[in-house]
Amino acid sequence: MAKVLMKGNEAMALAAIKGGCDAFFGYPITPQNELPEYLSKHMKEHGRVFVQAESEVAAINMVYGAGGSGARVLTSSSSPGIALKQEGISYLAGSEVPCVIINVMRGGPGLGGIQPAQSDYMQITRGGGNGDYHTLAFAPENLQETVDIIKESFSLADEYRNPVMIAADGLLGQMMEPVDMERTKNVEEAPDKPWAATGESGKRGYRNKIVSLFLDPNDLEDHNLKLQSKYNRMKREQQRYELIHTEDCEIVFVAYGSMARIARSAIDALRSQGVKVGMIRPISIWPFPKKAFDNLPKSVHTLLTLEMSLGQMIEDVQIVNQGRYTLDFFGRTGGVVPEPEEIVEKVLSMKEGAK
Amino acid sequence: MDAKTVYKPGKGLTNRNLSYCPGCTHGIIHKLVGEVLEEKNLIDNTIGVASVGCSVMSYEFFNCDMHQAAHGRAPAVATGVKRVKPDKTVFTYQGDGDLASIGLAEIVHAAHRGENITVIFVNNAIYGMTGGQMAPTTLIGQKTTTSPFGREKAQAGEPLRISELLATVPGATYLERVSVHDPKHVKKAKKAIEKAFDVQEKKQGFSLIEFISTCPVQWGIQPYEATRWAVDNMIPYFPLGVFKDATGGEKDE
Amino acid sequence: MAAKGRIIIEQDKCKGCDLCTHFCPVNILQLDTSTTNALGYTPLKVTDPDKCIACSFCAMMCPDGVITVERFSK
Amino acid sequence: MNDSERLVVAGFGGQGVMLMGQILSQAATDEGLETVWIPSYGPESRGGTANCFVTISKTPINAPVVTVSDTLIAMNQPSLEKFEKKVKKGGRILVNASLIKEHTYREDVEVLKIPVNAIALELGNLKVANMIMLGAYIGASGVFKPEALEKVFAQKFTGKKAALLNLNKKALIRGIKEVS
Repeated sequence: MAKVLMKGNEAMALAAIKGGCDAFFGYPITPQNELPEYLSKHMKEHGRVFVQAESEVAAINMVYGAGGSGARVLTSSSSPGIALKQEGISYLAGSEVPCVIINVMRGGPGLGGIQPAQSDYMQITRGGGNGDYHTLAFAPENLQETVDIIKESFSLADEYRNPVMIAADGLLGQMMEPVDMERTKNVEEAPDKPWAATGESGKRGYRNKIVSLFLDPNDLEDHNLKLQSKYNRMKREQQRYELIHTEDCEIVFVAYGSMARIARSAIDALRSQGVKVGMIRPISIWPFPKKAFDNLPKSVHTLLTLEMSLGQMIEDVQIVNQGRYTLDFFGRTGGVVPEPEEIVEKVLSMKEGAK
Repeated sequence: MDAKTVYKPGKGLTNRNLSYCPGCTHGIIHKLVGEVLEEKNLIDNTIGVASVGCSVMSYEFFNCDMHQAAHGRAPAVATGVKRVKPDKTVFTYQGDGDLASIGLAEIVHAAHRGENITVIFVNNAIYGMTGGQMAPTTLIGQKTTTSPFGREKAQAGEPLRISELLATVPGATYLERVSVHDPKHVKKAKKAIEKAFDVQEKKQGFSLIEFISTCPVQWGIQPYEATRWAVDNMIPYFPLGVFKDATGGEKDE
Repeated sequence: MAAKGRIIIEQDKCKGCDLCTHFCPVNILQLDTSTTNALGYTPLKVTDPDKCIACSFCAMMCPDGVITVERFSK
Repeated sequence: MNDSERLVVAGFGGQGVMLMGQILSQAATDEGLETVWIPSYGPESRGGTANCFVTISKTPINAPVVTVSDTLIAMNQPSLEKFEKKVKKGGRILVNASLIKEHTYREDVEVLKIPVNAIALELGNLKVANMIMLGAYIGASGVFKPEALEKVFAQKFTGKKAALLNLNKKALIRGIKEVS
């Protein structure tokens, strides 16, 4: 199918429509504004729901309502807005309501800035809400991958009855890049949802309740254990990553999203100078792709984690490393987008130091 | 023949260039607030709270100590400030997305408690900073980037009249809606600001002045024509005037 | 007819928004399209200073506080 | 064009700098090339500095933001000063000579000075200054033939803007002539 030049935020919105999204609830925040703007125009054409809520807190609770009543729902925001949604996300996970949340990350903390960043990794992968819960979280590095993952995310949310977060950033949201909107198949029918509060208790013969309250601690523990088994299933089934030039390298980058894309230029530059570097690129950041670290070649001695933050994913790298390799880090934060040349310099200084 | 200065930028504002688009009446409102604070010589003992929107940068423009609050939370921040600094002058400066949308609970409860603060509420019927989205005060039929076919009552309800709404809240002491679309109305608007800061000075409770304001760039209308658009379209729906004046008796502590 | 006063324009703070020119009762304000100022805008200029009545309308309507008004005393 | 072209297009808000980049990326897309267009998105809507990065490549594009550029198009003085140092040796700088008067340029880059504002006024509409510069760029770089851009114009200048189509085509051709 021919590629179309689209703005990231608009491509994400169209991908959601093609992924079967029935309803969108959002609120303005830079740098994701074009996403709700696109949907305010095009959801109507498909006879679907668009609401600009009064706030991000209201929007995530509208998602909770619509999702709990069986619709495939989407909300999008950026870092401070996603922070406001954390209670709602905990409710969605706790009552197993499927939904998709697109986070176009920007510099923090607080109001922070509007340029791209990855400093919400902990909030995304550890969860900013209360309780033992997880959301699936994917971090695409270019627009095509973003579109394909968003289309798939509605089915994944339904399959696991769980929120799915797409960790994008301002670069992905604001850039334009040709994308093939039909590379993966569109989602037509939603699976039936016998659990949903659809208002048919009479016909159905039993009542459905979307609830996260369990006053008896033993019931709440049982519920948590049931959720835990689902999360373990996610860990088994949804570890996604890409290995780049890891077959013969000494230093392996670990980077995701836009930082991984920038690091590719550094890999080319270093390899042209005979410096053997490769990269593990997590595509799922929850579950963290442990498998990617298992059979690296003997030549590897160092894992260099690269982030657009001051080091958050590096803690997951430390966990899976179990002392096997030396660890090092390079990061820029606050919305500063690093240049490939900075990564090259870091690697060369590491090799210098090693001598 | 010597010359006497009759009008010049005062000490109420810093000398930073305003970050607003050409012809945006945020600038006029900033000047009026600065002039009143200077003339009532409150400026050096004032704590202002900037909100999130085009006027987020106002913490660089008002020539006094400032807070920069999260989106919609300025009235809560101002409550915290005023409760621990009761003898300081405390004001918030908020747009319609900040106050009437995400911050509606905060403004209603600040009024409800009768907080002794002054709120400068700028209503330009659109989200400016984020690129022209529909706001709670966007008019029926008004096209924005999230109401591309024009605001429809069935989809998004009718615009919210904040001054009238807060007038039903017992704790609100002084509420007036003004405009700055010509010199006559600018003078009236300045008087309204003076009255609001009087109410605060006399500890008579919560005061809010709502300003009909323009947004040339996101409305897509030249600055002067934008003032006319505001007069012809906004003021009929958001009538000017005093909506609450409970300054009769002294407010008991 | 001698001017009652004059205005001083901070050329490089003007954003060429053209608001003031619509409120000058004696119509002596115009944007100077022959030049652009440091900000890249076409700044304000007074076309006929002698007619100025120092009413301050222009200064009141200026969103960027670019205009200072002086009144001559006899 | 060698296998990739990295471009910085810079000026101030309102000069149509972003549109110039988008038109180039659209032309690249139409020819099945890889391309990325990245805006510098700042809070000022009008008057602030505006620039975009455009990469056009036969092979997949890695780092999307242009750090070292093959070409810089500077529509005003501040953008020339901001991005001049990042042009590669042997690169190319096109400047809007109407707004950029005296400047000491680097020795190791090709500099093309085109008074696009003046020419645009000659053609009757200052707004097409950017299209004249676009013409100069494709004339100097050979990245696209005029027809490729005219095809994009036809998609972009429709409805209310349809009247501008011919004027923009004229501006494009005039830009090419300025450098040939």
